[in-house]
Amino acid sequence: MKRREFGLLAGTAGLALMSGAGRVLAQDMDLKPTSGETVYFRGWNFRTDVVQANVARYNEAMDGKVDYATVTGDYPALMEQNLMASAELDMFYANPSSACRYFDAGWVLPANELPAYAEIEAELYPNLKDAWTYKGKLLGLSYFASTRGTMVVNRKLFEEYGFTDADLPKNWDEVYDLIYRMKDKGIETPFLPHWFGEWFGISWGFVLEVINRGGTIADAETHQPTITTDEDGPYYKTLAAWKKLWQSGMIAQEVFTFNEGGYIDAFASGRYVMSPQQIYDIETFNRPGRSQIAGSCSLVPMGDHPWGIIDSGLYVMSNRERSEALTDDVKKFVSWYGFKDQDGKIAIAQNWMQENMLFSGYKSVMESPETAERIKKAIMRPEDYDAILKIYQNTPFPKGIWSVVWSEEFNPFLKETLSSFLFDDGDIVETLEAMTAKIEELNGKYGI
Amino acid sequence: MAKIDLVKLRKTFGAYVAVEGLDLKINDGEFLIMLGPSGCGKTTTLNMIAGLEAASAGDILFDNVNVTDLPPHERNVAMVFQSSLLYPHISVRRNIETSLRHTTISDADRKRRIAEAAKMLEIEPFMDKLPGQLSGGQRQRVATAKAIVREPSVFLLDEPLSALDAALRLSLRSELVNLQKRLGTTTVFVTHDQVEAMTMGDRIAVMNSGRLEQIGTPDEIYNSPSTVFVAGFLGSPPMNLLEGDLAGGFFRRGGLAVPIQGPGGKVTLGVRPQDVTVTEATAPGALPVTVYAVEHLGRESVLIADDDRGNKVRALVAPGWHARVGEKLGIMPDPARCLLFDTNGARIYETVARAA
Amino acid sequence: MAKRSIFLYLAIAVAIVWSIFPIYWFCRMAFLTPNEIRLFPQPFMPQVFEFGTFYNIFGYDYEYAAGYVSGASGQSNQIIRGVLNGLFISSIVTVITLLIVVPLAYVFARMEFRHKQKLLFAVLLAVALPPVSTLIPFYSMYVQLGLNGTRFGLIVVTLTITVPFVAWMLIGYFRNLPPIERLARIDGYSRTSCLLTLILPLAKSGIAVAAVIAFLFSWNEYTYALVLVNGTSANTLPTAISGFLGQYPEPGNLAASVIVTIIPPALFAYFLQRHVTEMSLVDPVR
Amino acid sequence: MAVGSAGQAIQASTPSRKPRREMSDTRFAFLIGLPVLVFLMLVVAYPLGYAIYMSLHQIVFFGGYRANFVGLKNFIDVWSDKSFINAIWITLRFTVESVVLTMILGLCLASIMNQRIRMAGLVRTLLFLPWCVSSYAAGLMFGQLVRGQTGILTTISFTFGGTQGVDLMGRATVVEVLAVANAWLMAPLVAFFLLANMKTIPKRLYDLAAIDRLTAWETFRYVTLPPLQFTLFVFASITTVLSMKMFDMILIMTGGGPGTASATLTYQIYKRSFKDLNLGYGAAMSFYLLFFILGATFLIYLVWGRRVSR
Repeated sequence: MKRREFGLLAGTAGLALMSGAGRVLAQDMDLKPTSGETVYFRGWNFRTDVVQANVARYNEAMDGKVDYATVTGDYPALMEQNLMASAELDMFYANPSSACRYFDAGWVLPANELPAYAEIEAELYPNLKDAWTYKGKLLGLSYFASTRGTMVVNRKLFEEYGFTDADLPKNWDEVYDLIYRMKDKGIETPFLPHWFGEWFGISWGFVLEVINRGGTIADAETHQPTITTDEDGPYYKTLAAWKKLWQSGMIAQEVFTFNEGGYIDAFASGRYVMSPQQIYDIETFNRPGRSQIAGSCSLVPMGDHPWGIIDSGLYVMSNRERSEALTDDVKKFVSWYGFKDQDGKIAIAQNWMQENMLFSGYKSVMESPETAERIKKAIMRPEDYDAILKIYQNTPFPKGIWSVVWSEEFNPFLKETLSSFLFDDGDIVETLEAMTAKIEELNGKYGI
Repeated sequence: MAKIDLVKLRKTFGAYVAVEGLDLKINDGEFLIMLGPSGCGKTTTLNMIAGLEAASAGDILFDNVNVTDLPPHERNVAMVFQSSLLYPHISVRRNIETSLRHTTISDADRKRRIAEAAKMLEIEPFMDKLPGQLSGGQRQRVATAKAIVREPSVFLLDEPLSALDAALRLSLRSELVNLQKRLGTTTVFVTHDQVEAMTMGDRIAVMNSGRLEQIGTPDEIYNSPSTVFVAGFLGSPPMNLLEGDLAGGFFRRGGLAVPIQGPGGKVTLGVRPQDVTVTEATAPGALPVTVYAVEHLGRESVLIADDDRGNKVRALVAPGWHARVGEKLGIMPDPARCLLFDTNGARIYETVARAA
Repeated sequence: MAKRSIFLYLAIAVAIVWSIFPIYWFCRMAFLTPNEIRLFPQPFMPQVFEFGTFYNIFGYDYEYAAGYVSGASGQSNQIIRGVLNGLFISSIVTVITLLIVVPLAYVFARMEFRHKQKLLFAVLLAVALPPVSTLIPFYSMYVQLGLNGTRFGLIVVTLTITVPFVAWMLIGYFRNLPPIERLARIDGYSRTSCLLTLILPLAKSGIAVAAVIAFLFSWNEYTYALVLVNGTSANTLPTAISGFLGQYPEPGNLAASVIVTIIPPALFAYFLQRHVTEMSLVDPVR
Repeated sequence: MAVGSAGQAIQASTPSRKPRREMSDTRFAFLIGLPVLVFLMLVVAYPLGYAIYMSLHQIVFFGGYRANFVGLKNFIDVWSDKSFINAIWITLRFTVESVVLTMILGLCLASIMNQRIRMAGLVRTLLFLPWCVSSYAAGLMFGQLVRGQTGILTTISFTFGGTQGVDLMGRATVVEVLAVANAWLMAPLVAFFLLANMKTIPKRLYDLAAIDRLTAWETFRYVTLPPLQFTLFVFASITTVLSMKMFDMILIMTGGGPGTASATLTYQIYKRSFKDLNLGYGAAMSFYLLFFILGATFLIYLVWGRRVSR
């Protein structure tokens, strides 16, 4: 059977189950497109089979004309090109930091414009709503909200070398202590750092560690730099720890050329004991037949501080020139896809939870019994369920550098600066001062 | 059949003058050889006759009709190219057929002509082969068949034998002459090989540096060269050319004294190897030389010797003749057979040989 | 003699391993189970040879003998579209390239005319132009003309790569053909009919090689496609394939689709290898 | 028809002639070549002109599109950019290694294919196979092959009792890995042209070499190599150009990394133009790259090509 048909059937079946008796006919009419024109939906590459099935379901159920395709490569850069060129683009994936930039360029139609805005606002967790709001506008609807930098543990190797829960670190300082202890016990590669080659690799690795250690990098409101060169400060300590780790020689240089797939697969190979990963990838690591550590991947519970930062994706509406009828259709599709379908269910978000354990910004998805069941299925130990929820609910968002127009310019700078800091044995204070200078330069450029 | 007139023909490539002021009459049915070293303009002239190259100035007339501006195929010429060029990707038969593309003869005629040509040149066994599968001699025959099948008014051959080995060249030479005499087609044959020129041509046109040096029968060209270039270019072994002074009834060069009357001054004396005698080194009036080598040709032998200025001097000697390398000898030209050329290379005709 | 042939066969073996091992090591993943792909170190060989990933990339589920089902890939639409677009675009590019380049190369190789050297230099300049430099200009030009995301647009851009390169190559080839034009003129061929009825059949090896080179360039073009047609209905196979690289890696499907990209050129290569030995750039020594 | 009596003809022989009824070379050449060249010029000249325009401006997208004329500032600024200087060295290293390796490999492969062997067609097809692989796929393949996580060396090392991954994706070796991959990709094409060339070397020269008791190396050096000079020169130029232009393989395989260890000029241009959206600066860099490419080919011509081209 063709997978597309299969997905369609499964989707329809699931829909029938979920819809039950609470079917509201009026809403059904509301979400049907009227213009007859095509709505263009573009996204990065993640489980395109699921996305395709979702879109097919919309087109089938709502008689829609949604064209979906992926944009591969350097996603933010390519997207910016497309937006600049007013390419055919109605709804697309974006990280909040990119979305801010697009918003300032005038390419974004904020979610406040949606008829269901009030309802959406009420559904969102406050910390996420805050992360996704820029200049008083909600930039888009929740695709996923996750914690990047959750410290995952390969229990198989961990226990094989005689470590127990008592050894689990409570903060980043203890992480490094543990790494060297593991190395001393004979584990060749105890740790896989968040240093891979994507645009969200090493730079985000730095941001998440600094934020976890209590830093902010830039002020959340004024965006002025807050980096200190104090030796006990989060910035200095992070770079000092990195330098020591790099010079210990236990990190292979290949890590810098991994894409995210390589980064995930490297940990799934069971070679490493600990690594900061995307929270939902614990499902990937524990999936039998797809991972060498299936059934033995656990996570480090929240200790003195949360692990990681919010990594989220939004469904953003573009502001390109199009007919009013089409704009209405776009709003309907965004609403259906990013929030509730014709049956009043947040079906797509729930589907992502079932498929890949993508967390959502919506309370009713995260707190549903299906979700609890799904998460419990993907974890190794029952206590991990609480650990996951606790980490997720406490994850910070680096608003100072991500809710600002220059975010996507600062990020490549950070990536380059950090890798040359390691490779060229850079001076810690100088490196931090360069970051401060860059933020000041960018603030100057945009008059902030 | 045609007679060809070249009138003040000139060809330049940019600043380079390939052919300069060429006047030449080629008689109907004649086998004319154009002889000269490479770069002398002989192939360019042939190409102009064929129409492959446009003349920069001057005219070409076939039977008094000006064809200077006609494209090649309207001149009714046939040409055999260097290395017997054929279309490499089509069969021998089709190669020959292409010669008849622009004729209006009937199919039967066409077939007959091809069959005749094939028979005449004995190429029937490989009519359906590709040129690449043939030997050099076979290809040459095919190229010739391709040329004659058109029954052209002029036959043009551009060094067709140069890529073949010596034995094959010898037999094809006579074949070509025989064929030309049977067909009676006016033929222009370009070569740099003087033996080919001597043996094949009714007349030979010797060219040098884009100019015509001399035209005449092989006998005239050989025995009465009009320039020192022609004298030196023809003949094997080549003519001995000795520079010296003509004064007081004698040509003198070192010890050599040849009794010849003529206008005084610096001249070049030319004498063929068969017209000298070998004497003692001390013989009065002889050119003193040192033996360098003796080549035995069977019917005769050639003595090659160095004179006191380092020139090679050749003399024909009897087949049994012997000399040691390094031996000192004298060379005495036959005054009656000597030719004199002035410093410009032109022949001095007003000479009288005296008895020694 | 025996020693020499042992040495020779050893050299052949080394050369073959060198040539195909990188391909093997990657494409092997198409036959590894998802679990084996995540092994460290990687296994030398797959345990079973089943073609599940090939079903997956073209949109079909596949049940392995071991009992598990690998689902159809979500990229399948783009892969199928990529194959069709790729074949379409590459064929058109090949035909147009030949139509343009064969006469051009012929003229440059075998005729003398004024400004020839300057024009040749212009062709050389076009060869030297790095795609990465013209990417932005093309992009903005295409946006203005509405050509981005169209197959026509990609065809035009690809021609700017294939035409100069193939021309450069064919000029050298045509130079070495025997000078049959003179013969043809005696036989009364016009220049055009000489080119069409004599030179083209004579040069068929060179033209075949040129066609394959043009096809390969177009089939494998990635940089322009990434920027101009990625994510649109005109996407080609390379951009569709890079979809397997992203955040949710599918190395098995990636390897399977790389195999798909190699098949058409490999078939060409097989038919081509006998022609390519005639592609000498220098005159044969007689 | 230009027919007349001899007398008339002689009068007519003036330098200015009637046009010949056959088309001249020049006219035929222009008839065929001109439309093509016009197309090429348009499609190449527009982007080139646009790139020149960009390189002289600072282009801003935010707050509406603006292009501020800055003269040669971009061209001057790149020289104080460390990443540009670094990229020049990396490009040079990558190009020289690629070209030398490609030539050596091409000669080796061609020499092997030139032997009388069984199943020659199959062998040739197999040896030709790398050329069918696109540069992005080659990037994928070599990335997979040399990375410690997935590579063959790790597998071999573990087979012989090793416990550590063998990773060549490090800063010390990454350029060499890229050059090897590039040479792997280009060598078959070079090999086939060399093979075509070798087939034209008369066999009697090898007989002569055998009579003179030359060693295999001497035979190669004095009999095989000299006639290949021209082909080698042409392909040294072509591979130089292709190597300096190489982009997608590097993007896919290393993304310029680790750090900036494999950030060639093409990669820097892509990064400047596409990631930093500094279009003017990127355009200025790309002109330097174009000059380097032309300069390198001209240099090869000067030191080598002049001697061997006819």
